[in-house]
Amino acid sequence: MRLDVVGKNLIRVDAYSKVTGKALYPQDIYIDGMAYGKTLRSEKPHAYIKVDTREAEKLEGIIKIFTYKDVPKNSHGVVFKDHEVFCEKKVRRIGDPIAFVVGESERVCELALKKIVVHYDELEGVFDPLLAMDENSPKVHESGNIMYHYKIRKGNIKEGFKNSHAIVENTYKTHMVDHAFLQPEAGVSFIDDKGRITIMVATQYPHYDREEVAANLNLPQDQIRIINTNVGGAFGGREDISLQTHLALAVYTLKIPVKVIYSREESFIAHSKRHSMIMKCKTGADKDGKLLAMKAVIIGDTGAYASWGTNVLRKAGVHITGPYYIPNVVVDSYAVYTNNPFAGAMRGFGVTQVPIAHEQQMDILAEELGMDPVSIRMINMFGKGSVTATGQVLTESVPLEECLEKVVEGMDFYHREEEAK
Amino acid sequence: MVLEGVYKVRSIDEVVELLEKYRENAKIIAGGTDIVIALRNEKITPKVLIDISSIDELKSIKDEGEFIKIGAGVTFTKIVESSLFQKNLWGLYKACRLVGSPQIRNKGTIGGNIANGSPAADSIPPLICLGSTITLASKNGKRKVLLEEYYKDKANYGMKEDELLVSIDFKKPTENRVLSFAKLGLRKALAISRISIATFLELDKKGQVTTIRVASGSLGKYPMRELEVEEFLCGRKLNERTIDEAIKVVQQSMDERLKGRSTLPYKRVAVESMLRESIGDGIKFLDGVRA
Amino acid sequence: MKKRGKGIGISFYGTGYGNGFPDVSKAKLRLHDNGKIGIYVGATEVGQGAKTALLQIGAEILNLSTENLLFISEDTSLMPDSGTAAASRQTYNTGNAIKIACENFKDKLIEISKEELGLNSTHGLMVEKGEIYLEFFLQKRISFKELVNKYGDGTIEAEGEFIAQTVEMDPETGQGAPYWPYTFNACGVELEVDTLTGRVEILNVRFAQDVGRAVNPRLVEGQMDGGFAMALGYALFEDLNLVKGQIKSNKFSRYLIPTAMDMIDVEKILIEDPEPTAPYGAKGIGEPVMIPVAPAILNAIYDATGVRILELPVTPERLRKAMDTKKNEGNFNMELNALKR
Amino acid sequence: MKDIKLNVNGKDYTLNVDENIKLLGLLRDELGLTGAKEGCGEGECGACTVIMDGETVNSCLVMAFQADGSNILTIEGLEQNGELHPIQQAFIDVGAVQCGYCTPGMIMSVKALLDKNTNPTREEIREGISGNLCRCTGYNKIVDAAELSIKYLEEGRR
Repeated sequence: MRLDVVGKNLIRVDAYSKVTGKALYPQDIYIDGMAYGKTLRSEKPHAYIKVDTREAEKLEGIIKIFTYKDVPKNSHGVVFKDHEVFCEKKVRRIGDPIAFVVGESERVCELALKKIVVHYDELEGVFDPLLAMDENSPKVHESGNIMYHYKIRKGNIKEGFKNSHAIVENTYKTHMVDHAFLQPEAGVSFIDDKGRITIMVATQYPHYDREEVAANLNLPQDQIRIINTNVGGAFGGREDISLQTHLALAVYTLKIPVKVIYSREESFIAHSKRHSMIMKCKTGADKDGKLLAMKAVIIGDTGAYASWGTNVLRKAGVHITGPYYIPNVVVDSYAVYTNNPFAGAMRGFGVTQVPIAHEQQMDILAEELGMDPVSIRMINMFGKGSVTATGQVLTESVPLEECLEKVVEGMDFYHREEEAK
Repeated sequence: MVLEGVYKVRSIDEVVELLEKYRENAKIIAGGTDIVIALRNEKITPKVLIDISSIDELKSIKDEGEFIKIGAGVTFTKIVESSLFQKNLWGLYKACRLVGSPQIRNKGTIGGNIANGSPAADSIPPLICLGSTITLASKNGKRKVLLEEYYKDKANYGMKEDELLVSIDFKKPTENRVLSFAKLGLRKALAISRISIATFLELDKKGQVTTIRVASGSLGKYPMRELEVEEFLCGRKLNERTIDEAIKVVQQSMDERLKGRSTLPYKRVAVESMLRESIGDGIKFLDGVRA
Repeated sequence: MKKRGKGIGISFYGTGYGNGFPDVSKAKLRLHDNGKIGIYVGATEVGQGAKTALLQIGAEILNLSTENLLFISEDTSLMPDSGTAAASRQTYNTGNAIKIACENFKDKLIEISKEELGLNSTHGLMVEKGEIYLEFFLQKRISFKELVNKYGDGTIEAEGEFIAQTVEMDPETGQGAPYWPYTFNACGVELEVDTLTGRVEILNVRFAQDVGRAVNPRLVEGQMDGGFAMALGYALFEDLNLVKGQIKSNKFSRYLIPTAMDMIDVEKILIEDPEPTAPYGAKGIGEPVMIPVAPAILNAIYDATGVRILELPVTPERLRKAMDTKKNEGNFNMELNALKR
Repeated sequence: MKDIKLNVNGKDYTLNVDENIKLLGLLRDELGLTGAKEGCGEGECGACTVIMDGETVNSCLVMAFQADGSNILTIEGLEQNGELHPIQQAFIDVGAVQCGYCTPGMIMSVKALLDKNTNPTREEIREGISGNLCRCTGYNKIVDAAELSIKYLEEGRR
C-alpha cells in the first residue's frame, strides 16, 4: 500500500501553540467580572454530616454557597450513579465534596471554607478490601461492599493442575497511584450568546460531561455546552466528573462567569486513582513448560465509589492469564468498596496491574523447570489463531513473538543460561 | 496568609532596624525556596517580610587567606560555580550540587539552609565538618557561634528573633586534608536526603588518621557530629576492617538516637553505603595528593 | 555492592470499552468556504497526539495535505460524539469513523461532480488535491472551491460511524469476545541494585511495541518513552502513602514521579503487522506502552538479587529488607473468609 | 500594596502589587503572560519556570515584590519578530511536546542551560532539566530537542 501521509512523522498540529505558551488551559482563561469558586471537602473517611454555612455566607464578597439542596439531581457516576455532587447525609471518603463557595476572589472563598461548620458523626471505616469483603464489616454503600464479581470458567482446572509437573502459587499486591498529570483541574463557566450554560474545562470526554451536567441540572443536553481547552495530561484521571457540575450549577444560578482552579493538593484528593489489587495466582505447567492451568483471584479496591471499578476488574480478569494459551482457567475478580480514595481509570485500566503477577509467575515457573525466561514464554505465547481464556480467537495481527525476539536480540538473555551450565 | 508590609532592603543595618521593630512578626526572606512554601501552607504567618536578596554584602564568597567567608545570601549555584570548592573542599561543592534542582539552587541560599535548620539540609554536615562559625547580627552588634553548637543548644546559641544570619566562615583546610560528602535520596534530582554523611579527613604518611570529623544529616533532630565514629577512627589506619568497625559504631549511635523510629531499620543498614562512599572518596583524594 | 540483572515482561491489551457495550465513534465532514474540509469529531487531544494522527488518517483518504483540513474536536455544540479519549480506542475507533466519513464524503463529492460536470456516470471520477476530475479526460474537472461557491459553506457534508465488534461474556463462564483488537509488546530491562541502599538503577532498556501500523512513528515513540517513565515511577517511586483513607503524599515533594535524571534512553522498536479491521491497520498503543515495564523491572531485580518483590512499589527499604531476610517481600497469606461463602 | 519596577521580556513595567502575590501570579494575573503555569505551588514541578536576571527560577517561589528591579524573561519573550527561538523550533521538530503543560518551563530551563554551557552532554541536559517534571514524554525527546537546539544555535551563530 502506498501511503502519502499515514506513516510519516508529521509535526504535531498543536506544537506551535504549545512551545510559544499560547496554548490555553482552563487556568489561563480570564473573563471580565468573573467570580471564583472553591470546594469544601470531607476531612473524614466515613461519617454522617451536618453542614452549617450561615457564618460563611455573611462574609463580604461571598456570593453564594451551594450544597446538596441546590442540586436538582444529586447523583452521578460513569457507570453507577453512586457519587453525589455534594454529600447530603454521609461522606464516604476524605475529599468528598460537601459545598461549593462562590465569591469575588479566591482569598474570600478560602476564608469562607474555614467558616463553614461541618459536624461529623464518625462511622467506623473500612480501608482494607479483604476486610471489606467480610459481611460484618461496615458498609460503604447500602448495597454491600462487593460491588462486582467477574468469573472465567474454562476447561477442567482440577485436571489441569493434576497433570502439571510444576505448580507455583503466590500472592501479589499493587498499590493505589495517581495520574499526576501536570495540569491540575481547572475550569471556567459562562452563559454563551445563545443562552447556553458553557463550561470550558480540560476533559477526556466532553460529550459525557455534557450528559452528566445536564442530568444533574435537570436540563436538556442542548442547553449545556462543553468546550475542551488544551488538556494538560489525563491518563484516565479526567474521565469522572470533577468540577464541571459545580461550575454549571454556579453559572446557571448566578448568571455570572465563574472560575475554579485546583491546587496540586486538591487535585490529589479530587480525582480517581489506579485500583490497588491483591492477586493470588496459581499456575501449573508440564515438564516442557507448557502451561496447563491457572487459578487466579483478584481483589481490586475501588474505594468509596464505583467509577470504572466493574470495567477495570473485568479487564484485569480477562488479562490475568497474560498473553499465553492456557487450556484450564478459573478466574474470580472482585471490585470492592472501601473508604479509601475512589479508584477509576488509569493508563492500562487493570491490565497494568496483572502482569506484576503473571510475568513473575512465568519466571518462577521457568526457574522451577530449569528453563530460561525467554523459552518458557516462546512456547506459551499467543500467535495467530490462538484462543484466549474467554474463548476469543486471535485471527490477525498477533506479532508477539516478533516483539520478544527483537527485545532478546539486543539483550542476550540466553547467555546467562549458558554461563550457569 | 496576609502580609501587611514587605521590605526589599539594601543593607544589613536596615534589616536589623526592621527586626528590632517587628520582632516575631517579621520573617527574613532570601531565596524563598523554603519560606514561600511555609507561607503557602500557613506554617508561618508573619506580618512583615524582609527581603535580603539584594544586599550585596551578603552575596559574596571571600577568600581571606587563612579563612573562607561565605555570605549568608550566597546561592548554591554560586558555590557550585566557584573555583574555591573544587579541590579538597569539593564535599561542599557536591552537597550544594545535590540540592533540589537548578531552579532551587539558583535561588536557595546557604544562609537559608542553615536558618531553616532542616535535619536533611544538604550543606550543613559539610560545614559542620569544617568547624564553621556563623555570624549573627542584631541592633546590639554581632556574635559568632560554632555551627555545631548552634543546633545542639538552641536555647543558648540559637537565633533570636531580632537577629540576622550574616555569614559563615571556616578555616581553609591544608592540602593534606579533604572534605567529602555522600547523600542518599529516593531519586536523582529533587531529592530530600534520607541520609547524608560528610567527612573531613587527614591521614599521615602511613595512612593513619590524624584528624577526622564526621557529620551526618537526617540521622537525628538536626545535622550533627558523629563523635563516636570520629573517636573510634582517630589514630587508626583506614582499611576494610576498621571501616567495618566504624560502621558498627555509627549503627550503635543510631540505635540509641533513633530508637523506636520506623525508619531506623532501613537507615541503620543504608548508612553503611554513605559512610563508605564518604570516607572512600576522601581516601581516594588524599592518595591522589600524595601520589 | 552493586548487582546486575536482566528481566523481561510481555503483555497483551484489549482495546476499547469492551464486553459488547456499544463502542461508537462518529465523525462528520463538511466542505468549507476556502475549499478546506472540516473534520468534526469528538476525539480529545489529551497530549497523546490524537489531533495529528487522526488528521493524518483523514488526509490520506482524501488525498489532501493536512493544511487543507480543519480539525474541530473541542466544542460539544459543533461536533458529534466519538466516545472517550481512553481505552486506547481513538486511533482504532475514531480513526475508523473518520475513514468511513471521508469515504462517504468522497462519494458525495463524486456524485455532485457527476451532475456539475454533466457526466452520465461517476465511473472514473477521482478526488485528489482539492479537485474532482475524470481520470481519462482531465479537462472534466471541478475544484472544492468551485463546489463550495456554488453550494454554500458547510452544506456539502457526510457522516461516518464505526462500532467496534465485541461480544458480551457469559456471566458464569466469562466466555465471549470482550475486546478488539488486541495489542502486544515486550520489554527487556537491565538494571543494577545497590545491595547496601536498595536503590535500583536502570542501565539498559529494549522495548518492542506492536502498533499494527504506525500512523506517526514519532508520536508512537513519544508514547513509549512516556509509558516507560510512568511505569518506572509505578514500580519504584510512587506511593500515595494511604493511612486510614488519607493520602499522606498529596504533593509533588512527597509523591515522587521520575525526573529527567531518573529516566534513561529507551531502545524503541516498532513492530508493524497491520490489523485488517483498523484504519490502515493502526492499533491504539497509549495504554499498552506502560504495561510490560514494571514486571520486567521486577524480574530483573530478582535476577540481580535472588529476591522476589511481590508488592509494589519496590522502595529501597522494601528491597533491602527482602535481601536481608532472604524472604520474598510481601508474600502474605490471603485468608479470605469472605470468599469461602 | 507595594510599588515595583521590573522589566519583562524587554518591556519596562511600573506596578503597584499586592504584598501577598507571587511572581507567577503577577505574570499571569496582572500581565496576562499565561505561558508559565502552576503545577504544584512548591517549586517541585518547574512548570512556572522563568528566567530572572539570567537564571531560572520557580516563579511560584518568588514573592512579586522581590522581583523589583529585576529582568524577567518568559516563554512569551522568546519568539522574535514572528520567528521562533531555535530551542522552540527544535522542540517542534523532534516531537518533544505532548500535553504541553510543562513545555514553556522546560524550554526556559533548556535556554538557561545552553546560555551557560553551549555544548552539554545528554547527562548534563538531564541535570539541566531535572527541576522540570514531565508526565507525558519520559523526557527523552526533550533531551533530543535540547541536543538539536545546540545544532540550531551553532548554525545560527555561523
